[in-house]
Amino acid sequence: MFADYSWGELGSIFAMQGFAGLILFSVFVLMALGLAIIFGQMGVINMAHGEFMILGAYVTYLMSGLFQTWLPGLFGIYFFVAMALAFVVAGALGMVVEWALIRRLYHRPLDTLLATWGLSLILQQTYRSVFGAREVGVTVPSWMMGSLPLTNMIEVPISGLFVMVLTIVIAAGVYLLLYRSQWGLQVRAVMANRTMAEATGINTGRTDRLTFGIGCGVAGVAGSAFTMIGSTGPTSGQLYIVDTFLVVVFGGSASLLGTIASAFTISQTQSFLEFFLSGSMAKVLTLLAVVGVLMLRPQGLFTLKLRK
Amino acid sequence: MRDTTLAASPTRGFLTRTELAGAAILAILIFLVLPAILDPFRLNLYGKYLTYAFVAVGLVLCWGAGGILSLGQGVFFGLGGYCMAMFLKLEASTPEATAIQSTPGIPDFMDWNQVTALPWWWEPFHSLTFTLVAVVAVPVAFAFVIGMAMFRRRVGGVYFSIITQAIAAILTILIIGQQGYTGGVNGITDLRTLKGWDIRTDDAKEVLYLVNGVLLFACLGIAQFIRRSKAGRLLIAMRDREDRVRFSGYDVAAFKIFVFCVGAAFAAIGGAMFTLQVGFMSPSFVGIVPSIEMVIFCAVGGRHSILGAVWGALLVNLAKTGFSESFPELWQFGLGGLFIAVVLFFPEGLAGLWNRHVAPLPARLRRRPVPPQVPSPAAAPKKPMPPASPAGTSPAAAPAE
Amino acid sequence: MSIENPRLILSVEDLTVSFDGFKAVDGLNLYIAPNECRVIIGPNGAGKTTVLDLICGRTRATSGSVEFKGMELLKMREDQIVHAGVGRKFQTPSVYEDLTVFENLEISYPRGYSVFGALAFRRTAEVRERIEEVAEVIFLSDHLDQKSAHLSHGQKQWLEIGMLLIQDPQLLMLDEPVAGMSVAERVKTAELLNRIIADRSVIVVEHDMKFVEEIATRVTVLHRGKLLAEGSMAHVQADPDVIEVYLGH
Amino acid sequence: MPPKPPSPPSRRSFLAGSAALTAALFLPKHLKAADFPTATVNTTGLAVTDTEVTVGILHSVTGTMAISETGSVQAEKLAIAQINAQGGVLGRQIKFIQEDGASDWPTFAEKARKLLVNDKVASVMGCWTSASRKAVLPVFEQHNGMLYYPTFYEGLEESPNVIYTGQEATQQILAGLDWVTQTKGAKSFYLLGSDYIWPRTSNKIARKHIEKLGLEVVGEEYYPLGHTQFNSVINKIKLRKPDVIYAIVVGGSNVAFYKQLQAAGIDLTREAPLLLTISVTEDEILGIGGENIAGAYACMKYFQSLDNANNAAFVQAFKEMWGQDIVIGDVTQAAYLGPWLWKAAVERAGSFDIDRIREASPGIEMDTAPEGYVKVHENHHLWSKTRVGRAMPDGQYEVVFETAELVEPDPFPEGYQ
Repeated sequence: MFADYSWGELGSIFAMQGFAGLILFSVFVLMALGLAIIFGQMGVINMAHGEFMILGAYVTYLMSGLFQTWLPGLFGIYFFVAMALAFVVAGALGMVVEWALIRRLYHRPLDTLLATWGLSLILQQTYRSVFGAREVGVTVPSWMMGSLPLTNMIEVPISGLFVMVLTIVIAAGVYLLLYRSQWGLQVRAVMANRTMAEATGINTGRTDRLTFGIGCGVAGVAGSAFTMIGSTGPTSGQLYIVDTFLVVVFGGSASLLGTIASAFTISQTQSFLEFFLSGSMAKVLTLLAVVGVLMLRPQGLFTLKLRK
Repeated sequence: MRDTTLAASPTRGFLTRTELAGAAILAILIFLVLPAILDPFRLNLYGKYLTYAFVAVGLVLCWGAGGILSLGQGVFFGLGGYCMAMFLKLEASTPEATAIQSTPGIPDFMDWNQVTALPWWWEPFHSLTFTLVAVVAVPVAFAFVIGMAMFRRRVGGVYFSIITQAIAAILTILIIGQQGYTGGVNGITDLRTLKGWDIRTDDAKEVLYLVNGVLLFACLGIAQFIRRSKAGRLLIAMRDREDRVRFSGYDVAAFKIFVFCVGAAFAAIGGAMFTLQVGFMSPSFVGIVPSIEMVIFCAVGGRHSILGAVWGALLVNLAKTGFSESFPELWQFGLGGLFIAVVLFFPEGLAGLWNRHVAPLPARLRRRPVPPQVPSPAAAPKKPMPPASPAGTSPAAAPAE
Repeated sequence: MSIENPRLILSVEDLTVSFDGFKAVDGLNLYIAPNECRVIIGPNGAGKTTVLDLICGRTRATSGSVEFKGMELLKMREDQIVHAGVGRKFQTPSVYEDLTVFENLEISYPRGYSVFGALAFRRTAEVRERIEEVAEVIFLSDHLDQKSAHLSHGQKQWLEIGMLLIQDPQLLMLDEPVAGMSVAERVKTAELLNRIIADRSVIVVEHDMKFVEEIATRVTVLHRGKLLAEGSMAHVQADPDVIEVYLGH
Repeated sequence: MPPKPPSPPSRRSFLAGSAALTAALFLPKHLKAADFPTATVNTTGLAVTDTEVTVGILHSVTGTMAISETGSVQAEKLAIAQINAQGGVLGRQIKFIQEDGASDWPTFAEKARKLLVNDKVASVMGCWTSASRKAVLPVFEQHNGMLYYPTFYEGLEESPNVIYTGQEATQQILAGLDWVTQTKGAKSFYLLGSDYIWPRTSNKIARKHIEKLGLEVVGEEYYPLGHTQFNSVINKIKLRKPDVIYAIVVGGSNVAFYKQLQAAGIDLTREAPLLLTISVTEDEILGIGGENIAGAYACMKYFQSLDNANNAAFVQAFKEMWGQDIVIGDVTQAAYLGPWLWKAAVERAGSFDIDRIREASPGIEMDTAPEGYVKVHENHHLWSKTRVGRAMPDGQYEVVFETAELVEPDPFPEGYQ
């Protein structure tokens, strides 16, 4: 299939395809980070993860309208305000949900899965009632649209770059929070031994709530960022579920690094296959490969071998 | 609560008195009351609901008893339904009926997709015998492969759930993508006759409804037999203390594979009956959403009660139809709320309520001695829930402490 | 020494397991004779429980060999190891709380191990007799129809021992059988153990030195996954290394 | 209160047999129910009384398809309200029973059965996806109902129990391809679609036509419904350098596709490559954002911006009923035609009986349609004009081309299968 192209063209294509893979990688990481925090640190499967993302997207939608009407001069930077607000709103909702729902179910992981699925249905209908069944169009500041032409073949999408940078920032932030902050220490302590953590005076309830809130907040930021590349509608969140879960599970639950590595593996596989196969078959093969590997290595890619 | 819902005391017969009463009530309802009071349209609707009950009963075995929560039961429901649909479609695609096609004698959707000859794997579905075997055998074989791969490697808990969910997603994409062979997103539609017998008439629907009921009771019988057997007790034992079962000399994986296959077989029978009663099969029953809805039927009925599962399937669907006829927008709230309420407040579902409030009280009081004081906290350290137990070997649905 | 030696029922040789570089058990050799009651002691984290886990297949060894009656256990699945004649009791009482005492014992009855065997399993008079017999031994005759969740801690421990007993293993491994028991329960447990170890080999992990003295034929002391000392109780107690390890803590 | 409706359709055909009422040519028609005794206009036990007739509306109000089907429901309700304001059908007010298909095909079948068997509705306006139509089709054929189906679709169907008010694939595709080759000089095409029957069938027809024209298809590709990452295919498009991207992406994928296309530096307004779609109506642009798709061409039969008196009245009435911000797409307009075409058929037949309506339907003309003059073909599809619109940043299309004549519907096109 390459016979028709010059070496220069091929080089450009591979560069662009590599970049497409990197964008997909960033998208996966951004999707999965929030879930990885919640699943990895708390063992909770949050089926409403996609809906928290969409909450962030709707916040962004509202902000874009607000800025257009009241602060058109600042429209260029509204996106940052929207992302911060998305974090706060999704995080706050997450903490409410943790308080009302999740904390009663820590010893029943499969039940949290069902309860959060119920939550996702309720959230979807809420979005539908509030914002209507149709997708809403989020206006993105013009500087974030378009692309940077590197050569006459290679063009780098600015939204893609933005997502990549954001991914790095958020991943670094989460890393610092988890491994360098007091909160992170508490989270890890609670995860390692709840009773001991309680005994040493850690308020495990508060830690859980904060963890869940931060996970949901990160989901909100991801949703906010995805308004640049995807749709915002009541059921858009569902588009992300399977991919997100697979990334987290494939990475091995307890490790942030694992999530990132797994997002990288899956995104590159998919991106590579997409280039040679039809999109549908690429998707099927990627998912099959992931499921296959998980069957061979159920603990995921990166997990410490622990004494049981 | 669970004292009352789990096998009351196996030293008694095949059914306890309560279970017998429950089964009798259900049988009267399904075989006498409903056919008597409902018009053919409503009866057909109940027949459709009851096909989901097959899945729910299978889930009681897998999830309630075995602690294996499959979020991919739609896969087996769909495979069973597709096998049936393939047979019916071939019968409906006689060369005479399809004379306007460029290739008469093959299903219409193949013709639209430039498939010019029947694919080899469709050929055997000309035979009803083969089809009936395949309805059960194909899904069971698939479940066996999945089970072998996962339970042998001790994948359990949420990992298993997520992987089954992914499998459901994969199969949906595959069926939709291969539309020349599967009918794509539209599914296999316009099914007419079974060996010349028109399945669309009111009479046929009534007969199919009754056949469905009989099969359902057969599955209930099998499920009860399994639960009553040592294998059933082993499943409960496994859910709570998998390691202990292993060190009592049992091959835990084999039992899990077995019960997963049984669940798949039930779901497949339900799927085949669905195809017969509804008249088509499409990928929208294979995917994530229907699969998880099937779990809620089981949860609402009571995850430990096979009769409860039937009630759950019936009532949730009834509510769905009723709700969506009167307040379509509220239905999603209702369904979502139901998920949460069942999990938070009625983990034993309808069966739990029945057992607590309806089942004879004195019998319960007799069987509830005061638990002696547990002396040492040190010997039973309250372990933090190992969320990420690497291979997910922790008892999956460890019930409330 | 090796499997040919008929006087050994279990030979553990050069057994090592490492968790991400940390060697929980390191080059351990252990030989058990028929009808011997071996007690493994050692400070916390010495690898005592891990040794039991390795023998019964719960944890996969990194290297070494475990031979039981001429069979290499490291290559076998847990249930196969049980069928070979190795029984294991866990540290925390591990019984099926949702089932009655009778059912708990019945599940351990050594028949109907396969899926279809279990489906076809019938509660014959023979089974019933055997269960009642064992229940007698473990002081639970009056509790047969009771859910095991309602037993006391000590009773659960006995029930678990009973579940092993009904399997009739040739090698019985007990992990802290008297931990968390009241004084009265402990006396009864010691009596029970003394009765059941008579005609089989036993490996016991225990902290309670008084109890160890009562039952041990030989004592093995582990420290940081390695063998520190081995011999009679008196011999071990006099060993300077052992004193160092215990007092050093 | 709905505004003054457009004058009723198919006047001529009806009045041909009703000499008494020449004055009605100039007034909204007020047929008296008394002139049409229920016993004679309803011989099959439909839900028709002396004052009322009941029809069904069957669309998804919940689930993923609710996004698309809302507009159709609104249009159908508007048409019914207008017809009622004019005096109804044969002097009877139209009552409707709305059922939710919930984006679930068996639910559609179940609800269709309920409407036909329990409610005995005189006709059903409904369905959107092909899958839902395929699911209800046997029900309509078995119980002899009449479905007015609004969506442009893949064709390959011609049921006596369905009137297809949207375009079938050849109507929508061929004219657009001819236009793009003739006026834009396109030589090579990249076909892209969501992975299901409509895009695949449509692309198949497009490919045959392109090849007949002696031009080249340089790629054809399908992505699963709901797919959100299109960077790889965009790279392939850049590599193959087609003149035209022929896109039939639907739903949430649409939004992702156009946003990413633009982000990858493909400015559609430069028309290199040019993008031609048959799946993006004004409704979809709401979600995509006008600025993301500006410059793309869409080929269908109706655009909200269509400049004629019928359409102006329709758009105004629609906005008064459903809000000023609302947009109207091709399918919405086609859904609006359903109740009117049914009314015309009933009045032409002088009966609500399905068999009579079926006989009366072919040949019905409607010159009050917002899209302009349409006519029902023998094959139950509509003769209609095909138009090409250019997407503007404000989310509307500017009509740049319109076929001179009505295009004949051809659901089983020879040579394209």
